[in-house]
Amino acid sequence: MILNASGCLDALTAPRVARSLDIYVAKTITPEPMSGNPQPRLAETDFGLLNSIGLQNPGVESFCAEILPRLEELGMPFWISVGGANAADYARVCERIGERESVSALELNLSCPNVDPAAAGAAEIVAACRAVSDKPLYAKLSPHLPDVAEVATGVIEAGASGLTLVNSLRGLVLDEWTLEPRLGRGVGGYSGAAMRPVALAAVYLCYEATKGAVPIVGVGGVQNGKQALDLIAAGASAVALGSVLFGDLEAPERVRTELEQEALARGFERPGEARGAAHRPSAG
Amino acid sequence: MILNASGCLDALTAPRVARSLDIYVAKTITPEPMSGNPQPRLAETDFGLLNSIGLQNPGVESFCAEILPRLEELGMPFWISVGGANAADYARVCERIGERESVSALELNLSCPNVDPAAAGAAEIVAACRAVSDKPLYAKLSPHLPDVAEVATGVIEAGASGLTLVNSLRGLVLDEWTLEPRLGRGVGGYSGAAMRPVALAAVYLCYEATKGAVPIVGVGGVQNGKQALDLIAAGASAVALGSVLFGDLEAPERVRTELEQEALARGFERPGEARGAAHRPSAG
Amino acid sequence: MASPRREQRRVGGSERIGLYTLLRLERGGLEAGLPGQFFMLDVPGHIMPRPFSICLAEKDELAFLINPVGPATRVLCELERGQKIGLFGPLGNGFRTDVKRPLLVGGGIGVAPFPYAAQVMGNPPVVLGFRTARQAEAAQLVPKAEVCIEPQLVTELIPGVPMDVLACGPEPMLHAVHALVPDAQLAWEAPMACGFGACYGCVVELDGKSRRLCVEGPVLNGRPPALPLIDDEEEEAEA
Amino acid sequence: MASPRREQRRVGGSERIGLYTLLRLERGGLEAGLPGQFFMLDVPGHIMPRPFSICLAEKDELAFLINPVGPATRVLCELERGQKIGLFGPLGNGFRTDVKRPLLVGGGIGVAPFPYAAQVMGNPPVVLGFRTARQAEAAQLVPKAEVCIEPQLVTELIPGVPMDVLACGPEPMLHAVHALVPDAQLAWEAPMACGFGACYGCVVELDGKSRRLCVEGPVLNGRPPALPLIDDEEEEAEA
Ligand SMILES: Cc1cc2nc3c(=O)[nH]c(=O)nc-3n(C[C@H](O)[C@H](O)[C@H](O)COP(=O)(O)OP(=O)(O)OC[C@H]3O[C@@H](n4cnc5c(N)ncnc54)[C@H](O)[C@@H]3O)c2cc1C
Ligand SMILES: Cc1cc2nc3c(=O)[nH]c(=O)nc-3n(C[C@H](O)[C@H](O)[C@H](O)COP(=O)(O)OP(=O)(O)OC[C@H]3O[C@@H](n4cnc5c(N)ncnc54)[C@H](O)[C@@H]3O)c2cc1C
Ligand SMILES: Cc1cc2nc3c(=O)[nH]c(=O)nc-3n(C[C@H](O)[C@H](O)[C@H](O)COP(=O)(O)O)c2cc1C
Ligand SMILES: Cc1cc2nc3c(=O)[nH]c(=O)nc-3n(C[C@H](O)[C@H](O)[C@H](O)COP(=O)(O)O)c2cc1C
Ligand code: FES
Ligand code: FES
Repeated sequence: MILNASGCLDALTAPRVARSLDIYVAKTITPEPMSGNPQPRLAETDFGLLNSIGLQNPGVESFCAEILPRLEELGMPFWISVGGANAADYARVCERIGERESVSALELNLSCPNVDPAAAGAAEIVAACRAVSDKPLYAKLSPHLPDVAEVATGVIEAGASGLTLVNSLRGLVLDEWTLEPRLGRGVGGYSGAAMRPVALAAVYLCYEATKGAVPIVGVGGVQNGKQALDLIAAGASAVALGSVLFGDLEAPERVRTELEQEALARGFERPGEARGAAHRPSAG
Repeated sequence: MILNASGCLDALTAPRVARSLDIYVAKTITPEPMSGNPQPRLAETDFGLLNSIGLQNPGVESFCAEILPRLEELGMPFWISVGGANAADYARVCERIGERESVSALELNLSCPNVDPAAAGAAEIVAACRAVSDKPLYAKLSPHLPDVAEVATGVIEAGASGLTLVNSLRGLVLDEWTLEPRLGRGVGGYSGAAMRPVALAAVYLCYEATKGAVPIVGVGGVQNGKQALDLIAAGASAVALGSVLFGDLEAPERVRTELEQEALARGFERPGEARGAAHRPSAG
Repeated sequence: MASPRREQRRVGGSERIGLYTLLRLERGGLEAGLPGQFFMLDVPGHIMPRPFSICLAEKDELAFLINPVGPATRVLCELERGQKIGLFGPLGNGFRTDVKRPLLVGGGIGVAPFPYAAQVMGNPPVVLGFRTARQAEAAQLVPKAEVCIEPQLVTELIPGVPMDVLACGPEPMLHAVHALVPDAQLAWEAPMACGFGACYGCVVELDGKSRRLCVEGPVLNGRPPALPLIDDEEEEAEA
Repeated sequence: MASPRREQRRVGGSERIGLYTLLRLERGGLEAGLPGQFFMLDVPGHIMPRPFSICLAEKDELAFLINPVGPATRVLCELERGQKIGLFGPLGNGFRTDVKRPLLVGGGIGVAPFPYAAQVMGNPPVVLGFRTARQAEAAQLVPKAEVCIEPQLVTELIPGVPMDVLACGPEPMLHAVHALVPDAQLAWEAPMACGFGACYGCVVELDGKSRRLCVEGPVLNGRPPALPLIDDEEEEAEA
């Protein structure tokens, strides 16, 4: 299953691309509107991309009034990513959006590198959301956790239905001459190929800790089918494409085809069969 | 000032390289001998290196008896990196090594990705070491902290004299065909060029939080003088070279020369003058 | 309008024009779009594609005028005949060209969209400002252009009579043009990673709200935003 | 012995020998070291250098025999005449060659150090085992070699009389040789990032202790470990 990573595709400006996904994930929505961070918000690094969008979004009310109806018209399954500054914020958005039957799941963005670290613990936020919504809840975790597997088991105990692993790293790039940060906000989210081994490690450790009991969306630096297969072997049940979409709108179809071929080449009839293969004791 | 990153150079097998540094940092020493992780311990990634050495070391007694005297013979300043499983472990090594006048400073490795996360908090470990040693204590932090600046201010309050930022990331690479982890231990430490923006961000945030009051050793992916200058501009007072040394023994001298040139080209008479330049409000 | 796709095209030629480089790509069936629209060009060795205005559109060729300001633009200026690069467009909202009393106003590399605009609009009057004579060489791409070089500013060349101004250039120039001609169509710039509304990197403040320039612009006060950018298959079939 | 430095050398030639490739580098003043010592070769597009045994040492040339088992070795096999690569060595402890009743025993790519060893030792008897006839073509590099192909194993070619064995090959072969000839000098392999004791990546268990193969080996039961590897300037001056 191929999804987009939250914040990396707008289905309303690119419906054809959204339809080429199995599930569309919307950009993170907070209770109140957020105008995001100052310009510049983007900078290229040697092996990835730095961004400081800062959860720009119209707020949950305007989202429900203006955007949700148009997402519903797409006629495809979609998830909404939920953000906030504390557990009550998250719960408010979940409650409001959870009313809509069209929404297949809620992804709790517990990890944005571009807003100040959420004061509340991840499990507390999940519990607050679980209390107000029956929808599947995916906890999207940061790579900046001393023990990601511990947090993963914690959020699952608190009611999360699945995990999304991982959000971008915290990164910085300086201007070549002034030596000042290239992003207006200074530090930003570091995504792309450079973080692939980091995402793989998080998926691997969380799959091990949860014994594969919950679905895991693997995210981070995926550019081709082999890299998607790696995430699945590490324990992902689905793969999300992020910054690769900016430069390649055909990526979902291409990655899906390549993934099937790469799985077949290694003796798996369907990519899903490879789930957790990295954990199996060697046959040889 | 150019140092080596702990674990990336053995001054006894490469004294010429060690002497080309301003300070030599020894590999992490624990109270008891550790034989480290199973083979394979190394794997190349697209933009970095994965290792799972696992703090292999002879233990503090054997270190003091056999290795320390030979380091002393080098006739250059050196630091010892200290590890352990809990605060008492760290304190024991600090106490034992702190007796030796030859040791200029102790670097507390609070962050090895290849041993299980230290149960004790970073500040607690620092306080325990401060209680038994008057030497300068550098706290080496992990990039896997939700709020690295908060931990940095905490360890300084607890008695750390400086910071070393950062240790390697947690990463995973799978075998191309079997899809099993390439490292014997599975997950390993991910170092090299890919992590450069992550190290820069950590230095930047900690310099900001500490207002430049303590020395910071910047570590992560440095391969040339411009990249060293970036770390200094972000807030480092010294730069350590890690995996670049494996492929380039001339790196310390080369980076030092390049660093001076790059600083001069930007109007700094000495590299040290550029410290914190990334934080200055723009002149233009 | 058909949905834009990422395509690979060969470099047909590349020539220095003063400080800029005119990069000619084989067109091979690509739509050129409207003057003021842009393409995202892939840059060998770089991760993000970069936005460039359509400068010339011939039957067999699309050309972009590139100012080498940084690493990616420098790579594009060094491309050689025969090399292939990816491009994606046309994107965004271009200029309204069916105006009564047209005047094209360009500053520096902001001249880029006007050779194509002048062609489409039947060679209307054009005023161009540059910082140096070397940059001003690019004026040769636009017939009938009146040119000034700093310290003279291009706004001094705008006549005092009401005209329908289309302008492109650095931010201070656009603000100055706006002050003189409030209803001028202005083509703005912002860093872009995608060009089709996916990344929210190109946001500018418009009427007090943060808006994506690649979706609402780059030409503002121009046509109202047209959504979706990456059309439905169905709409494509109708096109 | 002077301290090894990283040097750049031109590829003088590259030829296929069965499944392997003999990569000839211009020697330009480099020391060849002892048979069984190795060089770290930089690999274009790769981060870690890779270790290779000295295969041939001529006056103007050092050559390495390379088995394309993975991405980096494949790149090295495709290098072309005139390209430059970095190399660093000689490193590690080689074979003791001043033995009375020498026998060289090689398995597969383990033949690599023996052309040079045979030259230094005045063409002693050599037995080589390979998995296929294509691999066995590499035997042509060693004069007077007796060759077998699986299912026959190279250990079957070791005579029943006491000999001073120097062996290089896959781990199971080395263990089998050791069982037959307990004092054989065996050249082992482990993944290496540095080759000079810095990374602790190449550790193997020796006498119940974890030891760096690049420092204590790669030839074990051979010369005692010589520290430091990267000598002092002073020692260099003396050399
Ligand atoms: C719609 C649009 C059309 C454009 N058309 C043209 C064109 O026809 N010809 C042309 O030469 N350039 C054009 N540009 C600008 C061009 O895209 C940038 O100069 C280019 O992306 C810079 O890349 P770089 O890596 O070379 O330089 P960088 O190192 O990325 O940047 C160098 C300097 O330019 C600034 N910069 C980077 N990107 C932009 C940007 N998009 N807008 C403004 N400043 C930027 C940086 O902050 C920095 O100061 C256009 C931009 C937009 C948004
Ligand atoms: C001292 C020494 C001397 C050597 N001499 C030669 C030589 O003369 N000719 C030659 O062809 N090869 C030699 N090797 C082995 C060679 O270094 C490896 O085959 C090479 O590093 C593999 O790189 P790769 O990226 O192509 O393959 P990888 O993708 O890195 O590895 C392919 C396979 O080889 C295994 N492997 C990787 N590195 C090593 C290693 N160092 N030792 C054992 N297995 C490894 C991997 O686990 C994997 O199964 C030597 C190794 C050592 C330690
Ligand atoms: C421009 C940009 C905006 C993003 N916005 C969000 C967001 O709103 N919510 C979220 O959970 N993640 C957001 N992310 C993180 C991505 O969803 C993803 O976790 C990360 O980019 C790693 O994947 P990639 O390497 O494939 O890009 C954003 C990433 C980028 C590059
Ligand atoms: C092989 C290897 C061994 C390491 N051993 C240690 C260690 O013992 N103690 C420690 O604090 N850091 C250790 N590190 C981490 C480095 O000191 C450094 O923080 C990290 O590699 C990032 O720097 P680099 O990108 O320049 O390599 C090791 C790194 C590598 C690659
Ligand atoms: S460039 Fe990505 S949203 Fe405009
Ligand atoms: S290869 Fe680095 S210690 Fe042996």
